[in-house]
Amino acid sequence: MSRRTRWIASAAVWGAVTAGAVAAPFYLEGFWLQTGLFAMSAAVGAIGINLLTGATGQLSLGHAFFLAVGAYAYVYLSSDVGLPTPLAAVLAVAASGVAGGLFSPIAGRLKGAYLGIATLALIFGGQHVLFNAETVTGGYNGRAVPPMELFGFVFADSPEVVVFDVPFGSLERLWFLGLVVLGCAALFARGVLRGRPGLAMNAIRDHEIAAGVMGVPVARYRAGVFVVSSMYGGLAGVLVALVFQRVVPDYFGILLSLDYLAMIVIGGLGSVAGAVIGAAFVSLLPQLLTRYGDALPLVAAPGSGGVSPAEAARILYGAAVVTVVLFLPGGLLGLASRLRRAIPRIKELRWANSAPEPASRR
Amino acid sequence: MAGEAGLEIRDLSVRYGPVRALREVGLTVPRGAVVAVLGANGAGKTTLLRAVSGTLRFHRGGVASGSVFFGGSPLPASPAAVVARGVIQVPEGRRVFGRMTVAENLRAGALGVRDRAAAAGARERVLTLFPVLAERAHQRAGLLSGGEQQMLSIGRALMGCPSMLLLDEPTLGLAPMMAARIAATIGEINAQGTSVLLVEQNAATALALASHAYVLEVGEVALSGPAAELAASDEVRRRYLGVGTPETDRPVGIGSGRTLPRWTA
Amino acid sequence: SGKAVGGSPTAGGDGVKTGPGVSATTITVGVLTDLTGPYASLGKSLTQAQQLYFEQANAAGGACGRKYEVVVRDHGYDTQKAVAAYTEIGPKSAAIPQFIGSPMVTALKQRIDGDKMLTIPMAWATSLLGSRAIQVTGTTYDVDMINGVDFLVKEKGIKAGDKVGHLYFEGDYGESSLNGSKYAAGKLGLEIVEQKIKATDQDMSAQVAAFKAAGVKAVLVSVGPRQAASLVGVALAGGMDVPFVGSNSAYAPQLLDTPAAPALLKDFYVMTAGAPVSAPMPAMQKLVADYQAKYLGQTLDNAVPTGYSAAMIVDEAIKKACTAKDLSHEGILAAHRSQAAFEGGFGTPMDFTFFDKPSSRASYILKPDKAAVGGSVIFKEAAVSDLARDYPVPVG
Amino acid sequence: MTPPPAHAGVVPELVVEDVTVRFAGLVALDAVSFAVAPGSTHALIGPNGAGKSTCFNVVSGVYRAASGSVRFAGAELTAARPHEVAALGVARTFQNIALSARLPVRDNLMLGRHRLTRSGFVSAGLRLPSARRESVRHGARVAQIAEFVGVADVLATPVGLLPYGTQKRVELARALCMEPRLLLLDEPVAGMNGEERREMAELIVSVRESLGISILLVEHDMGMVMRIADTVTVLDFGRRIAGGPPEEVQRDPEVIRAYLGESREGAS
Amino acid sequence: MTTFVELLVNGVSVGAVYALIALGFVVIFKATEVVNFTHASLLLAGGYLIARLHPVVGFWAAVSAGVAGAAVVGALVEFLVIRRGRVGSHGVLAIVTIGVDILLTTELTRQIGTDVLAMGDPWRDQVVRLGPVTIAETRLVALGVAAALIVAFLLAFKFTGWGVAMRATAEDAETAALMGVRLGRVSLSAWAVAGGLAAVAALFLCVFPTPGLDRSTAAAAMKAFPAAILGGLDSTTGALAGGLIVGVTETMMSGYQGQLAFLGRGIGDAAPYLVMIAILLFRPAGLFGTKEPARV
Ligand SMILES: Nc1ncnc2c1ncn2[C@@H]1O[C@H](COP(=O)(O)OP(=O)(O)OP(=O)(O)O)[C@@H](O)[C@H]1O
Ligand SMILES: Nc1ncnc2c1ncn2[C@@H]1O[C@H](COP(=O)(O)OP(=O)(O)OP(=O)(O)O)[C@@H](O)[C@H]1O
Ligand SMILES: [Mg+2]
Ligand SMILES: [Mg+2]
Repeated sequence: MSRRTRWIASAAVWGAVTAGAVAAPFYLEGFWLQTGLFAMSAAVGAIGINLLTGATGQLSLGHAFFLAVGAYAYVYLSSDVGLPTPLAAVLAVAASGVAGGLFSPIAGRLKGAYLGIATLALIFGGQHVLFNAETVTGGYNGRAVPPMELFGFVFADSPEVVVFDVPFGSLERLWFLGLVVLGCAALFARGVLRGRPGLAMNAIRDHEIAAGVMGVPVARYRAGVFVVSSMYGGLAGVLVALVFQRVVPDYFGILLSLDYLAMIVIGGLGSVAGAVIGAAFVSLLPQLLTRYGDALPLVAAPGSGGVSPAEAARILYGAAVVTVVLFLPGGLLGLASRLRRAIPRIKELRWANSAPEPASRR
Repeated sequence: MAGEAGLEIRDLSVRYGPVRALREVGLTVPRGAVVAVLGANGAGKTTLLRAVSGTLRFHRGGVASGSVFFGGSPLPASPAAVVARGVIQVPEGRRVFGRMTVAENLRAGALGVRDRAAAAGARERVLTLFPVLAERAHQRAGLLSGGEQQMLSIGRALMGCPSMLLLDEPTLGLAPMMAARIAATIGEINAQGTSVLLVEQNAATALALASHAYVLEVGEVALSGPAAELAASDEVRRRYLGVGTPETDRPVGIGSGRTLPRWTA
Repeated sequence: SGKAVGGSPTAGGDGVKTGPGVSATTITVGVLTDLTGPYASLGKSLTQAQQLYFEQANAAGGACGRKYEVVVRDHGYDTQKAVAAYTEIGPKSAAIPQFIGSPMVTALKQRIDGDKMLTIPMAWATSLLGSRAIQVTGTTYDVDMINGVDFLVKEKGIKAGDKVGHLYFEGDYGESSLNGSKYAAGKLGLEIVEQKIKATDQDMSAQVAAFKAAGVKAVLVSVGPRQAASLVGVALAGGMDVPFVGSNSAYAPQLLDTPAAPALLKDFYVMTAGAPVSAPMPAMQKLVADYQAKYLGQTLDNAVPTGYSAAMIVDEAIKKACTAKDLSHEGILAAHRSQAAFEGGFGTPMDFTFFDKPSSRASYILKPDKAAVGGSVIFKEAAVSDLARDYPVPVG
Repeated sequence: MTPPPAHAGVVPELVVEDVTVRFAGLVALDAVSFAVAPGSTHALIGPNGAGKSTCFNVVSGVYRAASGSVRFAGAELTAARPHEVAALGVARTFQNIALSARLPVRDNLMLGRHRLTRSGFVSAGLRLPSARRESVRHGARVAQIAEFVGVADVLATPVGLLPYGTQKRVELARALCMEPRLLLLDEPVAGMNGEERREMAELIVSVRESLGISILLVEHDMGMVMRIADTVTVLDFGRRIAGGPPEEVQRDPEVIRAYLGESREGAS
Repeated sequence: MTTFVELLVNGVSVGAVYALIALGFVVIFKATEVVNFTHASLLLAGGYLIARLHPVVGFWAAVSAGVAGAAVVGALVEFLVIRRGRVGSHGVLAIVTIGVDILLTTELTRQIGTDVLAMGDPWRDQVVRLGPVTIAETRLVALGVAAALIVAFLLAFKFTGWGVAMRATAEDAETAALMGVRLGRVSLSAWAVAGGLAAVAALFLCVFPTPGLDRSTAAAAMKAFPAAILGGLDSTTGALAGGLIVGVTETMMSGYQGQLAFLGRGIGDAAPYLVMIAILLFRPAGLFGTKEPARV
C-alpha cells in the first residue's frame, strides 16, 4: 500500500475521532462529560508515568503526589497569590517538576521495586503535609478551585453561554480544554519516545551500564525522566482540580497511584496510545458499573446485601488487570494491533507501520 | 543406527511463532559416544538443544513435529523430567546465577541428585577440574570473569551426575589452555560413560573429540557422518575450520572489500 | 440535540410546581452513602433505615400524590466518586436525605448551595454549617464534647487544673470535636492533651503511653470504634483507670464481641444527639420492630434512628412544600427552613430556621450495655450544659 | 605490521599507567601499564580472570581504579564517568551481549549516536525541525554502518530474536555508530565459526583501515590476534607479564606457560 | 524516662508484628522477585479464617486451619494467576498482584461486612509488667514467633535445597529448570508459605491491643512496605530489623507528638517513610539487602 493511501486513511481515522470528540458535549449529559474529563486527566498522568515506568523501567508508586502538587499549587497560586489562572497552571506544572527534581537524589539512584516503594514516601509524606499545612492546603477538607480563565473566557457555569441551543456549563467548556491539553501532552510524549531521549530511556531500562558506556548520563537521565513524568502528573492534577472544582488530600492517596500503574499495564507499557487507552478503561469502568449496575445480572442494588455495583466494579477492575496482563501481552493496545493485523482490510489503516511484536516503543 | 538406548532425535521441526528454526532434523547420539553439531550462526544448534531439554517454551517456541527418544523411550517435555533422566545441558551464554555464590551455584546443579555420596564425588571432581571455583566459593557468581563463569556453568552441570551431557559452546570465551582442558575433560567424562552432544564453534576441537558429526544449515541437516570424514571434507574445512589453520592463513585486511566512509559532522 | 435548553421548573397537571427529581408520579430522592469504604457499617444502617422509611411512606400513600423513589449511590468514601455520583443523580433528585462524609459534602457544598438541594449530611462537623441547603441534624461534634467535658467535671470528679486527654482523628470530625473540648477546657481551667491519629491506625499503645505520661484524669475519644476499643483496652490493661467519653462515632455494638468488651463496659460513655435504639420511646420501639422484621438478623445500631429521622425530615419538608404547591428545589428548601421545632419522636427537638447554628445542643449520654438492643442504653437523658448553651459555634 | 595510516594524527594515544583495581580481597589489576599507539590495533590477552575485561571497564569508566592513571586525548579517564568517557570518543563492545533485546536493531544502533546528537526532551517532544533533521541525517549514517557490518537486512528485527553471532555484529555496529577514536572490543569473535571469524577479522581490519582509529582488542582466538594485532600485552593474575609484537609474545616462555599451553595447535 | 522506655518497648512490640508481615513479603520477593501486593489480602484471608473458625474448633485448631487455608489461597493465587503469567517482567507481575489483591480484598471485605471479628486467642488482654512498663502478652508472643520464623527462614534459604532452588528460580527460571528445578512446585510452595506467614501475621495484628479483624485490617500491610525495604527486600534479617525500626519510629513519633507538634500532628504515620528515605539515600539496597552485582 502506498504511503499516500495510508496517510489518507489515517487522516480519515483521526478526523473521525476528532469530530466525535468535538461533538460529544452537545450530546452527552454532565455525568458523562465529567467522567470523560476524569479520563482525560488520567490519560495525561498515565502518559507521564508510562514515560517513567514503561519506557525507563523505573517503578513509581508516588505519582499521586505530583498530581497533588499540581492541583494545590494551581489553587494556591491563583487564589492566594492572585496570579492569572493560566500562569498559575503553568507554574503549577513547573512546581511539580521541581518537586520531582527534589526527589532526584533518590530517583537517580534507586531502581525497580526499591524505587517504587521509596516513592511511597512521597504519598505518605505528601499527605501528611496536605493535612497539616492548613493555611495553604485547607487541611482535611481541601480547598475550592478557582475556574480557569483564558483570554476573558471563564471555564465555569456562569456567565451562561449557549451554543447551538445547548447550555455550555463548566463541564462542556472544560471538555475542549481537556481535549487540547491531552492532545498536546500525547504528541509531546510521542515525540520524546520516538526521539533521542526515548532511545536513551529504553537503553537505561534494558541495560544500565551499556547505556552509560554509549554516552547516556544515566543518573541525570533518570532524574530528568522523573521530572518530566512529575510534570505530567502536575498537569493531570491541574486538570482534575479544574474538573473537580475542589481539591481534597484524601484523593491523592496510594490507590490513585496504583490505578495509574494499572492503567499503563492494561493499556500497554511504554507507549502513549497504551496509556490513553488504559486511562480511559480504568476511569470509565467503575462509572459504567455504578451507572448501569442495576441492569447487570448478579449485581444487587446498593444496601440490599449481595454484590453491590461498587463491589462489582472493583471485582471487574481487579479481574481486568489480571486478565489483560496475563492474556494480552502488550495490553489493550497490543490486542488492538493484533486485531488490526488479523483483519486485512483494517490493516490498511495502520498508523504504526513498523515495530512488530514487542511493541515497547511507539 | 548403533543408537542402542542413546539419544535419538527423529524428524524434529521447531517453530518460534512464525519463525521455523528446525526442519525435520534427525540425529542420533549412541550411548557412550561424543557427537558434534556444527553450523553457522542461526543454524539452529541452540534450538536443537532447547528442544531436547524442553525449554523451548521459555522462548515462545515449540516442537511442531517429530520426537526425541532417550534410552529407548520418549523424553518428556518438562525440563525437570528431562534432568531426572540424566540429560543435562550447559546452556549457551553461561547463565550462572549471578546473585548466588559460586558454592550455591554448584549446589543448584546438584538439586536433582538424591545420592549424597554421588553429589560429594561430583563436587570433588568439579573442584579439582576448576580449582578457581574452590578459591572463589563464596564470591557471587555474577562477579566472576567471563571465562570463570563458563567454568562454573560446566561445573554446575557436572554436579548433576549426567548420563548424557548437552554442551552448547562450552569453550566460549575460554583461554586456549583452558579450552584444551575442557576438551580433555569432555573426553574423560565420556570415557567414564557419559554420552555427549557437543555444539561447538571451534570445529577443530569438536571434530577431534567427536566420533560422529552433523552440520546444520538454516535449520536442516546439511551434512553428517563420522567426524574424521567430515574433518577431511573440503566444505567443512573451508567453512568451519577456516581461521586458525596455517594453510588458510592469508593476510587479511588489505582487499577485504568493504570500506566505511568517515563521518563528517 | 437531547441536551437542548429546557427543564426549568414547570407546573404539573395538578398545579404543583415541580423541579428536578419530581415527575407527575414519583419523587426521586438521592442517597450518597458509603457501603464499601471505612464507614460502610454506618452507611448500611442509615441506608436500610431510609429505605424502610420511604417504603412505609409509600405504603401510606406517598407524598403529594406521588411515590418516593430512592436512588442509592455508593461512593466508598472517595471524594471523586462522590462528586461523580452527585453529578449523575443531582439533576434528577428532589432532595438528598443522606450524604456520608464531610470531605465529600464540603467538596460539593457550592454546587449543593447553587442547586438549592436540601441535603442532610451524615457528619456533624461545624464546617458543614452555614449553608442554607445543607441541614446538619442534631448537635455538632464540638457541642457533644462540651457536654461531655461538662459531664466529666460534674460527675467524674475532674476539676480545674486537671489534664484531660483527647484522642481524635485527623479531619473534620476530630478537629471539630477538639474545638469543643478546648473551648470547654478553657472555660473550666482544664488542660487538653492532644493525640491525633489516622483512620488506618489500629494500635493505641503509644497514645496510651503518652496520656499516661502526661497524667490525664480522663480521656475524650473522637475516633472510630476500633481505635476507641484499642485505647480503652490498652489503658485499662496498663492500669490507667480513668473515665472515657466518646463522640457518637466512637462506638459500635460489634465491639462487645471482642476482647475490648470488659473495658468498654467499665467506664466508657458516648455523647450523642439522637436517642439510642434501646430508648423506651414508642416511635423507637416501633422502628426497632419494623427494622428487625425487614432486615432479619442484621446489626441494629444507633445509626438506624438517625437515618430514619433524616428521611423523615426530608419527607416532612416535601409534604410541607406540597401544601405550598411548589416541589421545586427552592420550594422544598423553603418549606424545610420554616420549621422551628421539628420533633420526629426520636429525641430532642430541632430548629431548622437557622442554618449557621446546630439544630440542637442537647446530648444524651449513653453507656455500652451488652444486653440492650443496639448495644447501649441511656445513661443520662438529653440535656444542654450551660457551657454548650453559650458556646459560639464556629461556622464554615 | 601495517604502518599507521596517514590520517592517524587525529587519533590520540591511550596511555594506561600503573593501574590497580581491587575487589574485596582480590587484586584484579596490579599496576598494569601499556599504551595504545594512535591508529594501531593492540591486543590484550591472558588467561581467564586475568583482568582483561576489568581493564576495559576501567578505561570506559565503569570501574574505579584504586590507583594509577588512564589518559586519552588529554583527559584523565580514571575519574570520569562512563558517559564522559564516551564523549571523548571511546566506544566498546561487551563480552556478554548488552543490547536492548526487545528493540529493533535500528534503535540499538541509534543509541550509539547518542553522544553525537543533541536533541533533548524539549526539541524531541516538540519535534523541532532541528531534531527531525538530526534524526534523518544520523539515520542514514546508521544504515550505512549497518550495511558495512552486514546487519542491514535485520535493521527492523528485535535484537533478541537474532542468533548469537549476529548479535555480536550488532554490538560492533553499535560501537561504530559512536564514531569512536578508540574502539574497545571484548571477544568479538566468541561464538563464531571459522568462516565467520575470518569475516569478523576482516571487518575489524577494514574498520581500522577506513577510519584510522585505534583498536584495543581482547580475544582468546590466538590465530586472529596474531594476524590483526600490531602489539600484544599479556596479563596474568592482574599483572602484565609480557608485551610486544605478536610473534615475540607468542614465543615468550612465560606466556606459553600461563596462557597458550604447550600444544598450541590443539587449542586454537 | 519511663515514657521513653514504655514507648520503646511498645515500639518493639508493634515492630514484631510488622516484621511478621514484612517476612511474608520478603519470602515472596526472594523466591520470585515479585513485589507482592497480594500480601494484604492474604493477611485478611488468614485472619478471617481464624476468626470464623475459632468459635467452632477452638483457637489452636483455628490457627492451624487459618494458616493452612491462607496457604491454600496463596497457592491458588500462584496456580491460577502467577503461573499463567509468562510475562517475564517482575514489575508487570507486581501489577498483576495488585489486581489479585483488589479481587480478594473486595470479596473478603464483603464477607466480613461490618463486623469486628475477635480472634479468640488465649492471651486476651493480659499484660506483663516490667517495673513501670507494661507490655501486652500477645506482643511478647509475636516477638518470639517473629524471631523464630525469621531464623527458620534464614536457615532455610541458605541451607536447604528448597531455598537454593527458590533463589535460582527467582534469578533465572529457564536455567533453574535446566538444573532440574520443578518451577511450578517451587513457586507454588513459596506462595503457600507466604500465605501461611500472612495468617500468622494477621493473628498477631488482630489480637489484643487492637480489637479484632475488620475490613480495614488489610491497610496495616502497607506498614510492611517501608519495613521490608528498610531492611532490604531480599533479606529475612532485614524484615526483622525493618519491622522493629518502623514500629519504634512510629510509636516514638506518636508518643512524643506533643513535643514534636511543629512537624504536624499525626507524624507517626509518615515518619517510617522518612526514615526509609534517609536510609535508602545511604544504602540503596536497604540495611541488609544485597546489591545487584554490576559487572559487564
Ligand atoms: N526466541 C526466538 N524467537 C524467534 N526466533 C528465534 C528465537 N530464538 C532463535 N530464533 C531463530 O531461530 C534460528 C536458530 O537460532 P539458534 O539460536 O538455534 O541458532 P544457533 O545455531 O544456536 O546460532 P549461534 O551459533 O549464533 O548460537 C535463528 O534464525 C534465530 O533467529
Ligand atoms: N565487580 C567485581 N567484583 C569482584 N570481583 C570482580 C569484579 N569484576 C571482576 N572481578 C574479578 O576480577 C578478576 C578479573 O576479571 P576480568 O573480568 O577482568 O577477567 P578477564 O581477564 O576478562 O577474564 P575472561 O577472559 O574470563 O573474560 C576475576 O577474577 C573476577 O572474578
Ligand atoms: Mg546458539
Ligand atoms: Mg573478560
